[in-house]
Amino acid sequence: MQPDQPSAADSPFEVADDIDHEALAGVMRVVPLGAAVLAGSAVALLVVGYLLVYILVFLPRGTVG
Amino acid sequence: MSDDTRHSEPNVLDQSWRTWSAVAVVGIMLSGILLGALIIPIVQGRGAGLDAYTAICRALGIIPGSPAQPQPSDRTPPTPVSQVIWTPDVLQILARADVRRGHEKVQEVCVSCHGETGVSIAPDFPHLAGQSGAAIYKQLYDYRTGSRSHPQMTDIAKALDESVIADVAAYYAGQPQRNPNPVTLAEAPAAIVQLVELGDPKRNIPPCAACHRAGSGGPIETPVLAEQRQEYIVLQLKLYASGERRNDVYARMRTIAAKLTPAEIDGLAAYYRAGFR
Amino acid sequence: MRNVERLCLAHFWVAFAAFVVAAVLGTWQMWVRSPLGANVGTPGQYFMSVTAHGVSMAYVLTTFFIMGFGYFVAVTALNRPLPGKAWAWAAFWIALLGVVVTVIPIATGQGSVLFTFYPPLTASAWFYIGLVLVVVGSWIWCVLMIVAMAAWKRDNPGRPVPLAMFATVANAVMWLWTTIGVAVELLFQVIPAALGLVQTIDVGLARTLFSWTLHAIVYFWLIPAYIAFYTMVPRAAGGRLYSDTMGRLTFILFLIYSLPVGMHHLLMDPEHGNATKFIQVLLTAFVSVPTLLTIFTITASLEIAGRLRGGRGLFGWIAALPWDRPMVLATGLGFVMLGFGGFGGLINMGYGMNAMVHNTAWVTAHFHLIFGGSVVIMYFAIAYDIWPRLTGREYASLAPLRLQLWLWFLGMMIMTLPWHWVGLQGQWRRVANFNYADPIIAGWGPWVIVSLAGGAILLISAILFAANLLMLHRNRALALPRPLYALAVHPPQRVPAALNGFGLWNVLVLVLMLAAYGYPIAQFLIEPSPTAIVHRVR
Amino acid sequence: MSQTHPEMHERWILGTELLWSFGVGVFIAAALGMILFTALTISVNPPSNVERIDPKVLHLSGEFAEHNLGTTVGADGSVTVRAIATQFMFLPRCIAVPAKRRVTLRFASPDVIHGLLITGTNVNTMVVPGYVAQVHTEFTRTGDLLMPCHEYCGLGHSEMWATVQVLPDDQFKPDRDGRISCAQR
Repeated sequence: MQPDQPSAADSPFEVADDIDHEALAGVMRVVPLGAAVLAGSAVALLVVGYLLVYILVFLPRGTVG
Repeated sequence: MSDDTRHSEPNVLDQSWRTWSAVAVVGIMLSGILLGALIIPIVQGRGAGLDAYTAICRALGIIPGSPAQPQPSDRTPPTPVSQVIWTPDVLQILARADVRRGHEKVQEVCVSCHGETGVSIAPDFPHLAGQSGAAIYKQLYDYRTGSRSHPQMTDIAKALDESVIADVAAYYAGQPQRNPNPVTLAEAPAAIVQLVELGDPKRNIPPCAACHRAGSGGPIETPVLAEQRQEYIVLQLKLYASGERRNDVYARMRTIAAKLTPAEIDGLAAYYRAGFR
Repeated sequence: MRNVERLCLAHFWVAFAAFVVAAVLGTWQMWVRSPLGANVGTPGQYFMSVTAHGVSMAYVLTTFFIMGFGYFVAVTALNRPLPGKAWAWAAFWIALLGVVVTVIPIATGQGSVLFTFYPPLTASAWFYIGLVLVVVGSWIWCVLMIVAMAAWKRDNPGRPVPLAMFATVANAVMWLWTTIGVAVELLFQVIPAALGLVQTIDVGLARTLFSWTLHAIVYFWLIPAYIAFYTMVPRAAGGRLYSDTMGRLTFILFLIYSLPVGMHHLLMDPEHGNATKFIQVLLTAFVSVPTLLTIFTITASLEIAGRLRGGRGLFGWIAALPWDRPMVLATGLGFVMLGFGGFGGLINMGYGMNAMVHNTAWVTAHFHLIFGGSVVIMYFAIAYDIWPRLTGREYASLAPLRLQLWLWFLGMMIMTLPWHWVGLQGQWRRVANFNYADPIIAGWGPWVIVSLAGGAILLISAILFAANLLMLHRNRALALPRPLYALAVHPPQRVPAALNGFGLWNVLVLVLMLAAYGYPIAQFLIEPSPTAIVHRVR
Repeated sequence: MSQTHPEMHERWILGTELLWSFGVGVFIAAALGMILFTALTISVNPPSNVERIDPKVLHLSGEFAEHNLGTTVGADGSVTVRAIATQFMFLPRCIAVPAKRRVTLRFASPDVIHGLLITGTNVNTMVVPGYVAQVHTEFTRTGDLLMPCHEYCGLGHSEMWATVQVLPDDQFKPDRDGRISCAQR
């Protein structure tokens, strides 16, 4: 590759990937469910953890102001 | 592509982005201000018996105090330990001191005990060669105000007029020290080196070097200890330990000296007498 | 590749050299403060090391990596030569000169004020002048990125800017905004004091100006990792990016909400009242939105890849993912650390709850997990992914790369989880030697040793990382460079101007900064705080 | 959702993202809600007291002069602790406080930035030269606690700590003029 000559491998638009359109459409019928459950439960865990630490660890140490 | 997106011109699509994002951002900011600057202070102020205006001013930091608690009052007369205050103009006086004028006053007053070049003639008179100018300035000032007393020094310091103190301090600060190469000095006992470099966490003693080594960023008035007379250091540490000498601000040295054992006091005095920095 | 390989490699090697040195220092510090290294090293050496560790990791590794990666993205994503390459080299040499000028005072003990410098403690002027040079170099990089995108948009009217470049320019714009704070503090307060022109300093104003920079700078470091999440991970996993629009929105939200929240570092400071502290805590809550959007969007993208590779059922796609590829493995490990680190951050920003953890090992654990963990592991993954392009060589095997990533993950978890526990018990920060005889501190001893073990693993991983990259230079030639950037499920044909540029968002940032920082800074101009005498560290 | 309507498909994707954003909104509301609730009901705040004091003449002033430091109990029963954070020690080095009673702690620094926390409690503040740092709290457990300086203040930073004795009510006996210091154990 000489310099200053764009290579086919670089431009994002021309680089099609080998994903078959039908397979993608099939997958897209289900997709965000798994992600939503996984990410959702992780985030819910964070919030519950935050509230538990706030009530069980922070407040018993005495008010602050 | 279905119809509606192809017909929605970019600027129409764009307009909705502009309005919605501006509304959201400004809305979140206003709710923050409303809650933080108004609702919380007022509700808390009511609990602490403060009117809304006072509570809001306290929350904004315009007047001291917490919006949720009464502010303690205080009526204690000032009885300071040392009158010396390090203000920019005091530091300017020290920086622009006239060494020649200082030298004349030294020859007239100080040379009989502290020597021409700051090497004292007797064991319990301190060497002043290469001492920190700020340290000499503070001690002379403390003698004048009575924060520190000494049979001869109190009268001498009172006799000096204000402007020449900085010059005397600058003259002695300029006198050279031996600065021996630490490698050539005799081996100092490990316990003493430990005290100087690491201090003693168990007895809450900070390292001596944390303040007394040049450039440690410690208090301004910290004296240089290197090549000081051994007997003088021992005497001063004992005076601090007994509380007889009280002109150290916030009892820094009184607290530390009280914790040192006599063996450590002698060891430290010998360590610095040898010329370690 | 337009011959920017040398430019990118130069930046990366400076970044990773500083990284390995800092990793060694970090492990030495863990040893010195543990019961095993009770009487090792003096406070002078320890705080010199802490300063060097902080400056290398937070200013050198990050700035040089971000600049190098920015040039790479500008060339490959925009598919055109880099405008002003001479300026890019000038910026590199200025920044490198800055690093040298900063390291000299640190090494001679005249810079032991730590990387977050605590006026009135004042280091040698050269320490600060060096850092200013590094920032000036990064400013030149920012201008180059903005010019590159503008040039591309001129040549491609109406087409959406590639997401990777859009995010890089968002990072550059945010960096220009946030460096105003530290630049004003250094040029008008700290450097005059260090040069001896003034004897006093307004500490309240200095801390408030530094807080202006202190939070957005961590997002300056973090955005390259998110660029990898959005534009490289879906391709590496063999899937598509779930939503390109959400990607643009995430980087815009980072630009807007990372700037007006810096005062959550000053919640325990006496120079501000509760009103401004609460406003910035509320805004800080919104700075978690882009991260939470990213977690969902990238997990969905990985789900697409996993299902395309035959993953079945609710979570079958997880096992089906190509975990043997470094980029995918790093993302998984990075998300776990992001979870723990994010939880730590959630507690830190708890308004009153900050009193429980401020300046304890809990905070140290938070930023080691998020920056040291998920961001730096993505720096590794990005480096591994683009090194073949830069050097024209191919990896013999991906095993050592995966081993390095796993070691970094394990080391970081082992080091930081105990810190949460002892942090809650009150272990405070930046201690050269603990008094393990004290009953409260004695209980921490074993946990500090566990953290030391984690530190040792991290050191091994850091050295292995440098080795992996070095060995690549001698492998066989690269056949065909793998395509790098991911395609979205629906590649955007046309994007509203608001999602293709930063005019609107700069206006909103100005509004937010005036509302959030206007009063806190104005109060010092109306009534300056009583000045404190400068304490010089020489 | 057959693939003949990809555009509706994209709108559907943005719909899921909107749903997720709604979840994020609930997440933020929960976090801020707890903060707001405790702030409004039991006044839980970070320390808030913007009170300027000149660090250069601190040791001359009445309130923070050396003899006035320590714990004092006012006529109205209010307990106030005054302490100095200076390079490399706190004065007083041991602070006596009552358990389960409101205590106001006031700190000032004559030189550089310090900071302090009391282990196991919510007392935590920076001590910035130029300002009086004030924290109101209640100590819920008795015993000896550690009060280290947790902000880098120089080479002696690691050795800068004090002790706090939280005394039960029957042992918390102020003398005639309302002052009390640590019991020597």
